[in-house]
Amino acid sequence: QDVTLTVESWRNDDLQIWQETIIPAFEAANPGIKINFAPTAPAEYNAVLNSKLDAGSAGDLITCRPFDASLELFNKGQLADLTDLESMANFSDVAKSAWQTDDGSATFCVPMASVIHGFLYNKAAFEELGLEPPKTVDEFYAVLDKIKEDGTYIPMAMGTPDQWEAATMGYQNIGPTYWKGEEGRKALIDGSQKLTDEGWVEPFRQLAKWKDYLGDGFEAQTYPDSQNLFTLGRAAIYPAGSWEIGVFEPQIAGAFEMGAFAPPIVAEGDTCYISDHTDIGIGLNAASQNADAARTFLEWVGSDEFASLYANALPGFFSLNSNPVEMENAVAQEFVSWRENCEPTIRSTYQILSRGTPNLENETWNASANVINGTETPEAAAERLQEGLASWYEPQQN
Amino acid sequence: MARRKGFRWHIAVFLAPAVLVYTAIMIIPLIGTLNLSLFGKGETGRVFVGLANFATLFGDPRWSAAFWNALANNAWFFLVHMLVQNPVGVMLAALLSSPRLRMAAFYRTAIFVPTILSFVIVGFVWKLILSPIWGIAPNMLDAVGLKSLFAPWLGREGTALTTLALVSVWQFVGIPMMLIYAALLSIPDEVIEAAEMDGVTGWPQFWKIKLPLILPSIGIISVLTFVGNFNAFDLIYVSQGALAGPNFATDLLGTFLYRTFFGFQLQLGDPHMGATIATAMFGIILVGVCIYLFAIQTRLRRYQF
Amino acid sequence: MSARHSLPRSIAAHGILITYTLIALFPVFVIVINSFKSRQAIFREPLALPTRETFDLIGFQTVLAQGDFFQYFQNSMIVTVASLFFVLLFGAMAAFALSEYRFRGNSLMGLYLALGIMIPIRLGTVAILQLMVATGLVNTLTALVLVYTAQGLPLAIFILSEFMRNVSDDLKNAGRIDGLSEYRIFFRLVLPLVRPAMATVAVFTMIPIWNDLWFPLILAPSEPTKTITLGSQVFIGQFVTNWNAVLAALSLAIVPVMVLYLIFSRQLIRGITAGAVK
Amino acid sequence: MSALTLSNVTKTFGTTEVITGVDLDVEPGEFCVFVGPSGCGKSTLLRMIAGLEDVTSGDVKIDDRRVNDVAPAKREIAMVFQSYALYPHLTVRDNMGLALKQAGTSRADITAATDKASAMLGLDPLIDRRPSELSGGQRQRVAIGRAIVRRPKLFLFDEPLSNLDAALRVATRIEIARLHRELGATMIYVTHDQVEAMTLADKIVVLRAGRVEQVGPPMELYNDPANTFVAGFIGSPQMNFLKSGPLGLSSAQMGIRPEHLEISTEAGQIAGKISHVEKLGGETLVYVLTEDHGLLTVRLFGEHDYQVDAPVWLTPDAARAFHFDEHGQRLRPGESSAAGRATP
Amino acid sequence: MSALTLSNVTKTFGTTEVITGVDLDVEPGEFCVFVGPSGCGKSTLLRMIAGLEDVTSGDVKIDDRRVNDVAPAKREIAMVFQSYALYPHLTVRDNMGLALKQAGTSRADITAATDKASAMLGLDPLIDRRPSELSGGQRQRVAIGRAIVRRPKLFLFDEPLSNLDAALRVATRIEIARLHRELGATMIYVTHDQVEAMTLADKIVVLRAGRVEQVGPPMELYNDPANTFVAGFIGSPQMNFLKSGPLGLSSAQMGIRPEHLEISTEAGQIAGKISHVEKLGGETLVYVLTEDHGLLTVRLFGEHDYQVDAPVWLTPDAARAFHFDEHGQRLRPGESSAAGRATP
Ligand SMILES: Nc1ncnc2c1ncn2[C@@H]1O[C@H](COP(=O)(O)OP(=O)(O)OP(=O)(O)O)[C@@H](O)[C@H]1O
Ligand SMILES: Nc1ncnc2c1ncn2[C@@H]1O[C@H](COP(=O)(O)OP(=O)(O)OP(=O)(O)O)[C@@H](O)[C@H]1O
Ligand SMILES: [Mg+2]
Ligand SMILES: [Mg+2]
Repeated sequence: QDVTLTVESWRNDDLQIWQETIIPAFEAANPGIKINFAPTAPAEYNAVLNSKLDAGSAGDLITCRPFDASLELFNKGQLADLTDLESMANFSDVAKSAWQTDDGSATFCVPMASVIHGFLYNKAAFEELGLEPPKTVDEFYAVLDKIKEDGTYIPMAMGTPDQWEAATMGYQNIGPTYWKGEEGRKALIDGSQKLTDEGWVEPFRQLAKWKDYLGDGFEAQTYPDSQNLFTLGRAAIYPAGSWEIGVFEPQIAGAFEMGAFAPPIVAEGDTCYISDHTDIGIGLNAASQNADAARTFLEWVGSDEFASLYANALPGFFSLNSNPVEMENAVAQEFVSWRENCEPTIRSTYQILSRGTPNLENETWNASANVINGTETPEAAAERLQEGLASWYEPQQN
Repeated sequence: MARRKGFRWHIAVFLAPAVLVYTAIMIIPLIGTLNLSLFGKGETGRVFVGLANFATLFGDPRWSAAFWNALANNAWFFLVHMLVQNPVGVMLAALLSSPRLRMAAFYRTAIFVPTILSFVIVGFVWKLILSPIWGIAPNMLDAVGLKSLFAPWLGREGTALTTLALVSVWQFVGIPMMLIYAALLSIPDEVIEAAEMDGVTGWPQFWKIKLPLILPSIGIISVLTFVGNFNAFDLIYVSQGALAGPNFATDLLGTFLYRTFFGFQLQLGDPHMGATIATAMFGIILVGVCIYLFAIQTRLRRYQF
Repeated sequence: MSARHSLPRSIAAHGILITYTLIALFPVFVIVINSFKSRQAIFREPLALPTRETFDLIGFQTVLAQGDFFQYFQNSMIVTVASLFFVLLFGAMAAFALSEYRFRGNSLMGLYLALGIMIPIRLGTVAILQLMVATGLVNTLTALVLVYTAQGLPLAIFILSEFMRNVSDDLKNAGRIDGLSEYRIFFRLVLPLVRPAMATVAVFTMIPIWNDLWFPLILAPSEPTKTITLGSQVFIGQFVTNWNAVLAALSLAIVPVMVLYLIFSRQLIRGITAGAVK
Repeated sequence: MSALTLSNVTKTFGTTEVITGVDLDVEPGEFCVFVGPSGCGKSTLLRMIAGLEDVTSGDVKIDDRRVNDVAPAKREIAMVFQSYALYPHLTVRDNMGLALKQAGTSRADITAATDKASAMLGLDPLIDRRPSELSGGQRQRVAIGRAIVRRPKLFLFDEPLSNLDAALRVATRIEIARLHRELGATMIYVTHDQVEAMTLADKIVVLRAGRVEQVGPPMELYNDPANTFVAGFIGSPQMNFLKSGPLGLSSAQMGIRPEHLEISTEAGQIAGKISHVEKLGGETLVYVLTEDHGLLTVRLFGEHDYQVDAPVWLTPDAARAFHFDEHGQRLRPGESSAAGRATP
Repeated sequence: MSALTLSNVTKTFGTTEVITGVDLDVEPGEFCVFVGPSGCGKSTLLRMIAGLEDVTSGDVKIDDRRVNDVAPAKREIAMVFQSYALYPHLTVRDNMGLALKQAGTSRADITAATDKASAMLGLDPLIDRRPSELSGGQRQRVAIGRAIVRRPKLFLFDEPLSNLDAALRVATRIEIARLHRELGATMIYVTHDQVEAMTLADKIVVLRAGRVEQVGPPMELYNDPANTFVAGFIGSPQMNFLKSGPLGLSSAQMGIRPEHLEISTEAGQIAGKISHVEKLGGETLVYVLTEDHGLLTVRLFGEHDYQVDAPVWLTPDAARAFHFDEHGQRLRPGESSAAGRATP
């Protein structure tokens, strides 16, 4: 008797890859277990998943958002403890941290992938204008100024109405350089730094400067608009996450070559920091009737085979498996290569700090967009975030 | 109608199916949910907190600021509908109902088409039209030399809400139109003919004869608009996201509620505060509807034709 | 031309109506032309008609390749039509009781039945889902029909009872004297006479049902019970939305609603010409 | 046993008392006609009998059973409404057949019954039309058809013939009389038409302002009215009321019907001047303006030529005069009530 | 000049031809009455004159101006609808005053005009009610009031008195006649009432099935009908039609009015048996069943007693008989048209 496992996911984008690559590979190796990948539109995923779990109609396998969203499910007893899964050994503690209890005693999702922030650029445009990818902040602005002067290209493709672009691809992209990655993030968590400290305000100041380099009407430029501006060759630089690689390549369809550069450092010789953010894991519905089969599948997800399949099918989603994965995509290789000499960190707001209301992550979206729009000064925005955080987060209350 | 002794079974029979389905599938679940507003999250699950959640909502400056912001936006959203959607709907219906208007069916159908569209499409197409980048609107303004009038309306705090309200008007104007149209058609021909003989034609005819006769329908439309607007959510959600940007300028009670109840991005859903907001919204709407039901509806005269 | 029609007035009327029709249809036109264009072309020149280079059926191809859209159509259709039937039937019955009889608690009952339009039913999702799990209705169309019936009732009752108040008492009385039971009076006299209102309510009820994403997602997401709107959502991704496919799917999805709408609106006209006499 | 009994029935709309205590007894099989000025409450009374209007106080009994709280459908009545109240969405045939269909009558019987009614009322060519496609008179006929098709115990007619032309009116009137005889049904009939009232009624009820003024067989009301109101109301053209003073009578007023005033160009009791003349074909009405009594009407059989403004003299037929006191109540000298009766 | 001219006017509803070519000329100030059986097209014709119904073909001219395409409001007419068509949301006063208000008449003038009309129609106590609170007759009066308040050039009345009681009917009829004289307005009037038609009309138009059968002054139609239809339609009770054969006449049919049939219990020309007797007070109708001619009506002045089923003999007054050919057309022997005229 075959068992069918249903996978809940927000990754509509991956439907084809699952159907064509991942599921056949698993089913071939594990006869008797069928997989049904049932993605939901991402915006609704959390709400739908929670409702289904509460009512008891959710699928067997649950794609895990990082940190609190999943932790909450685990605490409610809706995600099973996977600490004893053999393949957990394949992941570093950092990789697992996104799906662990705060004390690290229990792990409840198998890490699948992380994403890295940086900047994509249009190589053809750079060549045309005789530009080199910038290393330092000064160079970065110099390049932007040149592009702007020339006028052929929009210097940078980004809009503010979706807000998360500004926060994720702006603030979280360049920020670690200023708050010194993990060091700053941990300090914030233990209360020894405040959001009004220089390291946290400076990224906002930088963002405020970006305003001049964005396209006309960026206030109403949506995320797809930005993507299109870049892929259609109208913008030269695109503040990005690595996930865009797989999205952009077919869209550019060879019209120009894409390059990537890491977030610029303040001065030559500084340590570079990158956001290498744990993004996707997969866990087991505690109420699943097919727990054994599901565990079999989860073991496989933790395997090298899966890591390689997934990372290559989805360039830009980097495996968290400790065993390095061979990647074919050049731009993806570029991103991953930063891991070698830069300090990685995860997005500052994700762990613990977004547990209360107001929610620091959402506030940061809003603040980043406001700062770029010029409707709020960096200092005021930082002040507001700090106040909001301190209103519920004890370590920040003294 | 004669008063009749005994239990009138047919009333029960007429009411039963609706009341049963509605109670079982709508009221009980909703009461269960609204009930959550009296509870909070404790160490061991749910604890009774009385009205503490309401105290938070109205007392905590963060919560209350967000709430009042949403409420004020909502009021404006409603006002735009009342001032634009309903008059336009009534006007269109009045035009459509003029006797022997050719192509009336075509107009009626065409004007109703936006109402049929899903929010996803409406959000997409208007963002596309108003986009400063791909801009149909800027190009069209450019064509008539008015490019300078263009602004990224959806992205500016001052204009985003009004723009969306107008998009919503565009989408839903078919509803008042249809209701008024049905009401206008039920006015007997002879009464209209008598008015024509009396020299009451055109606009005066509309004001003096038709409008008083369709007033109850206009009342209904107003209350439906009110309820619909104070529950509005989807259009904002698909076009501006759950954070209702820019800077919450388009936040309505509905988006505020959704965000709180179901959570958004890293924000976890908080059913208790969500239910609290829902209860507050429900209270606001209930007050509005009661005003209509008990103060206005009973005063509107209805005429049997 | 006739006595009751002045040329300038009808020109003005047509002028206004045509203007508004253009406003109403222009965005729809944009959708339709763009659903036949390649992705680049959509964004490069959204207003242009598809040309030889930009013409692209990729959206429709994707849609048809990505699932059994015929099945989705069918599901949507079944759910919509069945819900509509129950909403109209139960709603009209309750509206009749409220508008025709004076009984104790009439206004309260009216208010109770109107509560539903004041709270978004989504809030009751978990309880509804639990109910459906308990009764084994998850992943059946029945679950959707039940929910939509409950959801549509308050509005239907609200509007219909208003219209039913306009039905001449003499007429109902004539029926009573003819020995018609209250049920017959409702089915044979009142229902036919409020047909325009029924058609209007049908249209209002139908649209949110057809376009709803939430309950299909929660109650019946399985492949055999997917609705067309849910099916279209597959193309809305996290970082990229396949607008070609979304536009194509949703454009296709408009067609059946349009047809339903046209049917009801015909009905509306017929209902009217047959009605309204002293 | 009574087919219908009203005991002190009243009706109030808001604060307006429309029916102020009506008592009435209708025998089974009787044809009872309500007459009275417009707005006096005839329709309201009929609607109360039908159960369509609440009875404010008093009792309505049908077949000796109190029906105040019985539903109209349970009263076994048929009614023709003044506003017709046709079912706008049904054809003429279905309008007529609905009640029978409801009663479970077989298809064939329904068709037979509706065919018969439609033939009788001249509705055959219209049988498949809807009410909106009918003329006023045609609608009225359908309403009549709908009532008679059912043959219930009690018929209520509210001005059923007011929109019909003379010929059809006579025909339908005769048909209703026949129906009445054949079915032995009790009928309550509201009309403004003197001829209908006089010819159809077994009993006429004269109403004024929600009150019964007099009840009796037509010729009794005609020949023996209780007061000026009834005297003036029954008989057309209206009775002439003369001031008694100038005539040297002891009563306050004298009533004399237009046909009992003799007109002469030479001499007579009352001098006057012709005001105008109405020629109706078979009869002629002469209006004479007199100094003492105002305008008096004279009714002459046949066609007559009179010059307007010509002086004339009128002589009332004293034997046929009615006398009233100052409150309008009839003064009856002995058995004088038979005085107005003529022999062939 | 003509106040109203219809030239070959036709009207078709769908495929039904309802008015089949009507020609008519109405002089300014004339009172023109339309009569005809129910459904013959009277209301339709009136509505076409008013501009409420499109003219399928032909011309409608008011004051010699072709108005086929002129809006009703521009035709300067007032109309009383058969179904009243009151504004349900306005009080009686406002119903009557709306047209004046629309025309910009001053408040005081409006009040004066409505007060006058309401006094005339006995509507004073009802002036602030709405139509739904009025009786049928009261509504009809409001509709009349609404028309006369405006005093337009052309009045159209569609059975304006059908729901009024006899007294009010006479009063309103006289009031309309006075209005007609005073205003010199042209009036077109539809009625089923013989008395109204005969007394009000300067000219009667007899319609049958959408066609004009005869036009003329009332007494002309009465005394000189063109055919059996008009002869039967004008005059009530209807003319008796006798088969000529048994009477030994050369025509196909002979018509004799009920008042010109002599009845005798002893002897006469036609033997028959009394079928029933209707006593109307001032007159008596005797229905006699004859073997050769079916049921004949005899009209007698005054009150008479006859035994039902008694054998009687009838004798037509030959001088007053009408003769018709087999198509129902009148056969006029020389100037015999005056034969029916009696002298006082
Ligand atoms: N809308 C319509 N469609 C079809 N036939 C119609 C329509 N209106 C009227 N008729 C028909 O036209 C004919 C004339 O109608 P009209 O109302 O003019 O009659 P009328 O002479 O006024 O009769 P009445 O005296 O009964 O009021 C009738 O036979 C009627 O059935
Ligand atoms: N709903 C109501 N509210 C207030 N008054 C009313 C209402 N209905 C009727 N009336 C009044 O009651 C009185 C009697 O009305 P009813 O209809 O019985 O008169 P009617 O005798 O039938 O008159 P008609 O001969 O004119 O039809 C009238 O004066 C009328 O104005
Ligand atoms: Mg009445
Ligand atoms: Mg008519």
